[in-house]
Amino acid sequence: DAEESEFEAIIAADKKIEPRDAMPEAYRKTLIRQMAQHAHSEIIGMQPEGNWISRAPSLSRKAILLAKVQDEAGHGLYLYAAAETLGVDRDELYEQLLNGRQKYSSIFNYPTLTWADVGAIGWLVDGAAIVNQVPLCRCSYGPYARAMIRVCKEESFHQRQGFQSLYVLARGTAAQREMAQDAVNRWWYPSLAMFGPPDADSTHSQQSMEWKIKRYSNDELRQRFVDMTVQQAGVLGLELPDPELRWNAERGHYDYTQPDYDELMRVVKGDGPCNRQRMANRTAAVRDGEWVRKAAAAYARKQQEVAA
Amino acid sequence: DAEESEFEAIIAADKKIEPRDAMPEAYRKTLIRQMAQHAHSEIIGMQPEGNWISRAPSLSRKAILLAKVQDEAGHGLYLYAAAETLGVDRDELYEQLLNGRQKYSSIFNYPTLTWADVGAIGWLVDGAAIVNQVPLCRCSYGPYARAMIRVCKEESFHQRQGFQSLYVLARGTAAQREMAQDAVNRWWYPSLAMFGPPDADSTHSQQSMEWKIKRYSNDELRQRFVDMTVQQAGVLGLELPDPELRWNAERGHYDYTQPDYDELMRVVKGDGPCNRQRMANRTAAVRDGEWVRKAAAAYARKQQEVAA
Amino acid sequence: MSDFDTVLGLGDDVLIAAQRLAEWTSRAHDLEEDIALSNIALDLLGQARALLTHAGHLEGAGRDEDALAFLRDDRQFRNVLLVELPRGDFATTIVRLLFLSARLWERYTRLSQGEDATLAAIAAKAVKETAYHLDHAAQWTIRLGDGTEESHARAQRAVDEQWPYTFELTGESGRQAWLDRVVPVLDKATLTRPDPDPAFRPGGGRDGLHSEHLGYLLAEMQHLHRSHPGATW
Amino acid sequence: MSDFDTVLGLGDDVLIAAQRLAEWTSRAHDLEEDIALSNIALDLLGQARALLTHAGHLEGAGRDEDALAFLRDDRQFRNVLLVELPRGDFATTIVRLLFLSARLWERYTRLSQGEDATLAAIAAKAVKETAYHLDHAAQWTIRLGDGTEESHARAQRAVDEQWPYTFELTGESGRQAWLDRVVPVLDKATLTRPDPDPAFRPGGGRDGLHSEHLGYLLAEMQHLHRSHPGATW
Repeated sequence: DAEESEFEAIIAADKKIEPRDAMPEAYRKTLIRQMAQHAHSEIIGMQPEGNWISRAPSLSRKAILLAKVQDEAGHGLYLYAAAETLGVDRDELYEQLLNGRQKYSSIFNYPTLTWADVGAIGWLVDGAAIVNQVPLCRCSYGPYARAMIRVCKEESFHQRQGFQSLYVLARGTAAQREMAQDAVNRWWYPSLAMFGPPDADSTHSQQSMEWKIKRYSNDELRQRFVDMTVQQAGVLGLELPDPELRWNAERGHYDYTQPDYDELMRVVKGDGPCNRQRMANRTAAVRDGEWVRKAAAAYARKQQEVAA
Repeated sequence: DAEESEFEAIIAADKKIEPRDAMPEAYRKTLIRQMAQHAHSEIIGMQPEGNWISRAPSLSRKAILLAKVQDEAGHGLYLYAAAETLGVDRDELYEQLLNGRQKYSSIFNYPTLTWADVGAIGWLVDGAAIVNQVPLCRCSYGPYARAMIRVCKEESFHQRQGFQSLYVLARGTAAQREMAQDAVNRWWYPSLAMFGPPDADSTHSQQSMEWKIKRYSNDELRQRFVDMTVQQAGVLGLELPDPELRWNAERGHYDYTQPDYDELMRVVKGDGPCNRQRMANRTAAVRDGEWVRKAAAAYARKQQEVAA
Repeated sequence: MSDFDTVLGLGDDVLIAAQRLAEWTSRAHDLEEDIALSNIALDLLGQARALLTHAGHLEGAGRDEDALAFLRDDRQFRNVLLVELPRGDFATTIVRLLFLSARLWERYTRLSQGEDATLAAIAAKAVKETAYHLDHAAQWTIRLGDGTEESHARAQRAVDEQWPYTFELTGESGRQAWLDRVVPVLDKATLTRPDPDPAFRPGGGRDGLHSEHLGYLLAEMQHLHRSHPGATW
Repeated sequence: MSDFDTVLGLGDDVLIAAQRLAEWTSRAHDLEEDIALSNIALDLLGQARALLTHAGHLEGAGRDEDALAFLRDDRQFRNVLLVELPRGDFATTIVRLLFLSARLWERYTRLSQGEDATLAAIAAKAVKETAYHLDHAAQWTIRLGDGTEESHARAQRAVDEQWPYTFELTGESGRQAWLDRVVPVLDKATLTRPDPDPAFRPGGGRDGLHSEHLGYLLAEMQHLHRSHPGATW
């Protein structure tokens, strides 16, 4: 029909779909799912790094970390707002996070065991997120693309901060260097797994590519991340924990060992080290805040009554 | 009447009143009040020292402290049991503690700010307690006297441990020595105040002396404590924070500055630094344990029904 | 009190307040408030860093902000007790922020006009931040006090429990100005102002005599720093 | 695993368990139980001291019990995750003690017959203590499970939440003996035994891969010791 062809014309012309435009229900649903998952990841992602705010080893690092975690809340806000342009509301999305029907990035189900993990998350996890997200700045859905532009700008700031923090550790005392290397050892494969299953096993991907929500396949993005990160590891003077990692001149890329996708599936299904803890904390925050939300609503009602 | 003269005969003969013996209601009430206060003091007294169990600086000190706090719970048990021989029950006494009608020793309303406070409490507070309590081992009420014999034995063990802990600090690093001196500075006057108001202002005392519950006046006991402690401070190599402290050859005692009895009265009335905190903690323990007590009672009932 | 003591005490007030406030991160009742509380914590932390750095200069013994924050024992901290009390619920946090910001606003305003140019510059920046914190706390105090029955009860308890600590916070001389700022908010929030002259007035923080809560806060805050003596981060 | 690793892991298990259990001091539901829990904590702490001292000898690097307890980072601790989880309510504590003691009883019994005479002596003493702990935990598990509706629900939740952690505790080879000891208690307590083969089996403690909880426990435990490097206490 006319609506459908108009939608397809916009996509074909690499223009943006806006909230007022007609769009296929499947497109809308795919976007809601993806944006919600992305927003939830920002919110849950506050926990592993938030774990070190009270214990940061210097006041300047404490300030940087606190600001970063605050930015993640801000990203969550942009993304929920972008999702809301598709006619869902934030409370509905929260509800789906809490009842487990919507997911968040599995990476946040690993614990932050030492201070160096904060640096490793900034460098590797934010690094992987950027590789994933930069193409989303050209996503066909306008509000999502615009939200991603803001998010990516801040993420790359965070990634540099993470890198810089590890850089200092790698040049610090023996214990600091060991801490940095250990963190990289633990976060490397989970970061590779952030790009999702290998293309051969990836559901959703093909349709998302056609809709120009997704621009590159999981494996292409993973390769891009590996190539970029190997260089940076050299600058840091830290090893990536993969003995198979080497330059393949023929491919023009680094060869590398795939992450353990069975582990990824276990974590996605809820059985990672921290899934239960992350959800319990989120649920507690929602529950403990209920009286405040009620109070704010009651006060607003009273004010309206006075005004009326 | 006959009962009264028998009671007075036992007292006069320096024998023990036992639970089955007749006794004046006022004697019974005085004893309940005193034993309850003493028992409550043991229970509340677990808090200031318990504050350092998780942070004790060596495992041996942690074990000593944990055992000591456990002993305090044990003393509480003996003393509640002794009070129960007078026909009150423990729950009633708890109730009176929680509603503020019965008191506990004001000394436990001061905070333990550093590790050295644990040593200072052992040395000074337990030291003062012993001076107070040793005469109670000859108290006219048998169950109380016998409980005090056990309590005093353990208290003097604690006092030596406290002394020994301070001794190590006083011979340790500059920071440790400073910590020890600071703790003694803060605990000295509150320890002096443990003996109660000066004799001139002391209520209850005269009657208690006649009944041989009390054997010495507040001021006599305070002087005994000062004389004993000055010697020990010398061994420790720590100063007692009283510039007026000096040997009076004429009196055969040390002269000393009286504690601030106005402060004592404020703390007794509930306005010391930690009164609210101590009571809030105790109330929370009772409240949080209610479901456990109910479960134990329900299970016991079921077992009886099965047995019947 | 020396200038060093004054600046150190103020720096410790905002450092400990920031540490407590940051405990809310990822725990607030909604995202907007999570961001607002982190933001206020960041402002306070920024003030703390500037003040402690300046205190270190005044002292002239070579201590920087981290030496002062991470290498003092709790007997050497000079903050008022109010800021070290456990975080409590949201009402406790908001009422504490109201009490603290009302006092900080006065102090920063005065210091911004003082002779110490560095301190005046720190204070001039801080006074603007504090005006926002004070407004945020006041708005929430009113919302909670005049919200539901439960929120009113929680807000009243938060006021009652923390009121005694405000005597140390304001001192005698700062009391009236502080009351002029706080009491109208409590009135608007339909909250009862507690006994103006209570017997219980805990204090001692400026002399390093704290509550038992500070030691735990410092253990958590300082442990990593102290575990790596001399390291750079 | 070397003997050092084995003894260190066991020592860390009981040290961290003791630290958690001691949090109950002055907080139990009655005096008798306060004393019982302190007593068990003391036994575990005594075992920890003996085991860590012995581990230090086996290592031969001059580390004593305090060096091992206070000067390792959490990546160097070797305890199973179960013992580091937050204390929780009384049901959580009791069920954890049941699970732990059932395993310790097996291990100490075996070690008491081993070739390392020092370790055998430590274990022989510990096995008697553990028998009492196991009995205490079993009696309370039954009381709570078969007590009121609320206590049953709390006990069941305590079992369900901690069950996944018992796979690391027992290992494959110790599983059956442990089940034989624990399951009859759960049955008698009218508690449902959880999925015998769950997907969620957290572990890693023996390799120093802990939960996020351990770091906070260590910060509190070690802060004072680390604040005075080289001091004697």
